[in-house]
Amino acid sequence: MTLLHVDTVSRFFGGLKAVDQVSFEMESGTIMGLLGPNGSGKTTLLNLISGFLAPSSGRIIFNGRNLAGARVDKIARAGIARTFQLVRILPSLTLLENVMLPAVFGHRAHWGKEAERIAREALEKTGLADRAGASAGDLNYIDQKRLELARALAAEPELLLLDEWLAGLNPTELQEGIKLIESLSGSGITIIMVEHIMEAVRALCPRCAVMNAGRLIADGETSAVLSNKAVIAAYLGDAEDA
Amino acid sequence: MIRLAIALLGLVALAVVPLFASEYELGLLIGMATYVALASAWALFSGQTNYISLATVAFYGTGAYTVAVLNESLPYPAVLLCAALIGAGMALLVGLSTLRLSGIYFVIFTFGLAELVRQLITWYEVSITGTLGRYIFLDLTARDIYWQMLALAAVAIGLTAWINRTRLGLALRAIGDDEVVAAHSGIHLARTKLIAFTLSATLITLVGAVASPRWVYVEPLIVFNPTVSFLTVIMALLGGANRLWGPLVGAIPLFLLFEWLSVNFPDTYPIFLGLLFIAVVFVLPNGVLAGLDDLRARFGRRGK
Amino acid sequence: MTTLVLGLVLGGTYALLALGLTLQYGIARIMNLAYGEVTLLAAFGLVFLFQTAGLPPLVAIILIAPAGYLTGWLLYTFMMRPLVQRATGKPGKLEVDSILATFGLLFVLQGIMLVLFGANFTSISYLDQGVNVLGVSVALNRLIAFAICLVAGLGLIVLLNWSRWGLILRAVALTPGSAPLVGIDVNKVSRQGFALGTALAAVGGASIAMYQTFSANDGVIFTMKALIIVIMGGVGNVAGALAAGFALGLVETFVATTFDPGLTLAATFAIFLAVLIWRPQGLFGRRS
Amino acid sequence: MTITRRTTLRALASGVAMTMLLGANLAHSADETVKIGYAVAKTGPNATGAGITTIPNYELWVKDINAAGGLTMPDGSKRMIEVIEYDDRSSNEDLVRAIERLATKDKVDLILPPWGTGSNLAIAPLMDRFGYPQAAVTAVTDKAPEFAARWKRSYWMLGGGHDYANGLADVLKAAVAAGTINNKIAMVSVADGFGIDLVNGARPSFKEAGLEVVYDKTYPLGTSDFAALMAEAQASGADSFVAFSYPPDSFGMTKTAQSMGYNPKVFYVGVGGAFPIYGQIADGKQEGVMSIGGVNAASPAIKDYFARHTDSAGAPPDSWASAITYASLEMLAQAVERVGLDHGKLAGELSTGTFSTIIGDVKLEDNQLRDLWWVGQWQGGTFVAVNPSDKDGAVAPVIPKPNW
Repeated sequence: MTLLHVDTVSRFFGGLKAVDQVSFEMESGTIMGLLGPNGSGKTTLLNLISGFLAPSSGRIIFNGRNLAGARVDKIARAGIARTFQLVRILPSLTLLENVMLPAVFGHRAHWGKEAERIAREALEKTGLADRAGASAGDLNYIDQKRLELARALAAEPELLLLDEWLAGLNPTELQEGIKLIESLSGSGITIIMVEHIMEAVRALCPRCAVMNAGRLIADGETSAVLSNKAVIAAYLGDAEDA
Repeated sequence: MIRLAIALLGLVALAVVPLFASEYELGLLIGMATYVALASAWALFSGQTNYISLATVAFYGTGAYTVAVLNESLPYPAVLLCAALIGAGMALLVGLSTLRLSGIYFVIFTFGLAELVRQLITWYEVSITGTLGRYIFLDLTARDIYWQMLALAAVAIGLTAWINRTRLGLALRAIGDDEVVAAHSGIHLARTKLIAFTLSATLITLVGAVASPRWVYVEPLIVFNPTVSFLTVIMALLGGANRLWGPLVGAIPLFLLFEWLSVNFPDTYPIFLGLLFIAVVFVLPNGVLAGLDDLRARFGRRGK
Repeated sequence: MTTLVLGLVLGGTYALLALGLTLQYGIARIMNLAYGEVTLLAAFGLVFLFQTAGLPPLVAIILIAPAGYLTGWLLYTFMMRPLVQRATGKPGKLEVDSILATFGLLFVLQGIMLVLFGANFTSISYLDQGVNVLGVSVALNRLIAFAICLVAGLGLIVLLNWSRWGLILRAVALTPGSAPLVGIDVNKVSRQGFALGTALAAVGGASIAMYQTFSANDGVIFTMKALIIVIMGGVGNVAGALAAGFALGLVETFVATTFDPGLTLAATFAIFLAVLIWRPQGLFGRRS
Repeated sequence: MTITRRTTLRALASGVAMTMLLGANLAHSADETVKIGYAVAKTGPNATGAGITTIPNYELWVKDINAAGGLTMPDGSKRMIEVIEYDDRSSNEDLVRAIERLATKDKVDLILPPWGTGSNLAIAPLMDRFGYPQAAVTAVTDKAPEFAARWKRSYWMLGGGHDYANGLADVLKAAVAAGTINNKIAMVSVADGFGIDLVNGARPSFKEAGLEVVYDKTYPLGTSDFAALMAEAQASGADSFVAFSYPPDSFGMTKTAQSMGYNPKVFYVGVGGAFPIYGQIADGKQEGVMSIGGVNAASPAIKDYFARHTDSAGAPPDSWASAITYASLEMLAQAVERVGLDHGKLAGELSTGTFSTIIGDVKLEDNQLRDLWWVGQWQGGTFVAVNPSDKDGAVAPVIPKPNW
């Protein structure tokens, strides 16, 4: 079943085409890596899907509904959750409250014990359960990243958008992170992950899409895509990021 | 539950006090209740969301003016109801048009709003009705006003406590921290802010309405005095605007201090007041309650 | 024609008043509620120098400007700097803290002025004769204030846009966070910006003292007007402040002559609020 | 001093009663003071008015009384005045509380009124409840008769808007009849209590006097630039310019008129026109400017008062409400001397007694002072009274006003 259909979506900033006529589809329960050099439009594409930005043209059909240009909270309630490239947590709230937010206001909108149960479960999955009552502002960087993922999970999303969530982790943490995403994918959540760490992409994503200068230049089976000439050319142009 | 009982007991005690108080002490009580109500109502929206509103006096003055206009044509409870409705209507209108402003722009807008309302009322009264001052001759004793004000203060604090336990409270706190995250969590930003802003503004309008019979004579310059907006903000922030009892903790000592200074240093009190203010900002940056918490934490640590 | 000339002259006063505030907030990020009090202090200073030392106001202004700079420098170093340091990494914190601290400062300065000068109206008569400008009679002292405004404003624009120091100021104004990366001492620049803003406030106050009656309680009015213009012009935007000042002067004069003088202030605020809603970054501000 | 037989008798009778009471008191404390309290604006928008008209007169009076050994009691003994003063911060809420404090905590013997119409109205119900007499001096209101009836111990001593407007209409009508000016008037007013009261009085009374208002605009409180307004007034073809304005506006208009060379034959400004500082504002060219109020400049009592005020406050008083403020205090002192400090008796005496003051003999009519100057004019460096023209001490107006 097609969960997400991005249909010739574009976004311009003045004269700059940040996302240019991008189209792809995703089946429910699949996981896709979104690659490309810096400034190629990956984060902008995620912002369009999550509603943070409105597309200049095109349709984003999710579960049969066109969500292009809808308000962020409406899209969130439709079942799309995300993490941010630069971590965003709510520092004055506790961990539990941070995570309860999407459980309460998100896709399934629980309240009371049920919301708390879901939030605790999400904290459990990300290894933060023992600090549920602590203030989020006191967390270190890695734990903030975990908290962000926990928050995305507590939304019980159908589609999860991860924006370089694995960046900045040390090798042990990276392995844990990969396992975590693997288990999520196994539980039926559809995932798009923007990622620079090829090891993770190879391990997690059977399918890959590559963007360059706003356009989708490749989309298909990961190993095939990564050996695609256009993709290699795109990366060589910006080698230090690869 | 015990806390609730203590709070209720305190409320009853406060309600009985005027039976023993002198006129002047009653005046002080009214003043304190007024500012506790204002600061708590203000914090209901601004304390949680960090949107610093200087529109307090726009609503406060509107409440007073409503009483001044209607006090001879309607029974008192109906006048209060009208004031509440007008305040709510105005808040909705303002909220719908402004809540996408943030930070300093919101502060300035709300300040300008108070001035605009004052100018428009002045112009209307001068050009259309041909008068400016209005009289409020209501048969209310200082005690009546105190009880009403106490009730409003209790409602403001009670409502805040209740909201803090609801989804609305959680949403407001999330908005105060990061609106982007709040929206991505599924919170309808505009609606959430609008509800809280309207509740807060309605309460503030009522405070103005209840306070006005004490002035007898009302004109825009008197009721739209921007100092009220500033004092409200300062009191709430002093105590800790994002805490339930913060506004109360800030309002009472500050109010008494104002009174004490103006009684004992009528000529130089602004200087003392200003210096004290600056001192508070430097010593208690997050409000008195947070300062107490810090102190407790420090002693606790030492104890261990 | 009358409307145009009178409006521009009035606008000049407004713009001059706003220049300092836009620098203070734009560069040092200090929302200075005591701005009007500083302006008044300079106005009283001018009257004092004129009446007791017999100094002509135009000479007095030359003395008052550096005194303003020094005052600003001291204020920033001892009062604002600790707040700025405390607020690093906490968005919005400095705004709240500076509003609170300068609110306190407002009371202190007002109290000092009340003790020193009393609550009476103060006014001097200086160059009060009319001058014919394009067929409209304008007071010479207002024209001088207008000229001071133009000189100060254009000077600032030139300084900010074509000097190295101006480039640094603008860098700090735009991205205080990344300015240190290119070796800029943000603290120093902020202090300079704040001090320069204070100096401008002083010059504005001194010019106003030449033609307007004022009393120790008028500070808030000055702050309000300046604030409106700063926001309309785009925070930290000197050219914007000039343009917004003139625009406001024209609008007030226009409303007064064609509609109803009773609506001038209401019109000011209405336009101001409309600008805020329509373009929160100001008429001439950049979209962030 | 003219004392009717009735008041003499009453004074005697109450004097006896008071002597007995005081006798008891004196035994208790020989040098007891009279506590007098007031709350006025020392900060905020009202501070300027209070600082010019109210506070210096209170201070002068207390100084004068205490220098003479204190307030004279009916038994001839003297008690020094002890002052308790508060700042109402120009806020009625604070003012009301200060009055409550004075009455119930400080338990002062007398309360002097605050500055301003709104302030006096705000405390009137309280003063009435506590029983203090309230001589509201700096309150201009057409509703004075109504208020005097509502609060029996309140006294309204500065007339109403209609009075001043009628007075001005009289002056202008006479000048039109004499052919010195045309009947056209350019009128501006401040959109605030005082300006509105006056302009509402002026419109009908000008019409009745056959004067035509060709320019009639209000401007908001806080306006600082009058160039546009004055330019239009100048273009209106009226010989008379009338402004019902507040001090900063009166000053601003004067300066604007001077700089633009606007020389109407009658130049009338509102509050502030009779302030001593006005001459300085007008750069010494105030000759012929009309304003509200006035004093009988030839009277020795007024001359003496001006000298003492200048001595005490460092500046001469304004020529409108200052002298009346001082006179109201003299009335109070004389009433105390006749009947003592009992509020009821004091109130009765103020209502019915005749008092000798710096503005002449004063007797209130229905608790209002009606024998007032409505229009004054700067002549030869003094602000003299020109209307009512039949009142003792009135001077003929100079019309047209000499050019700036």
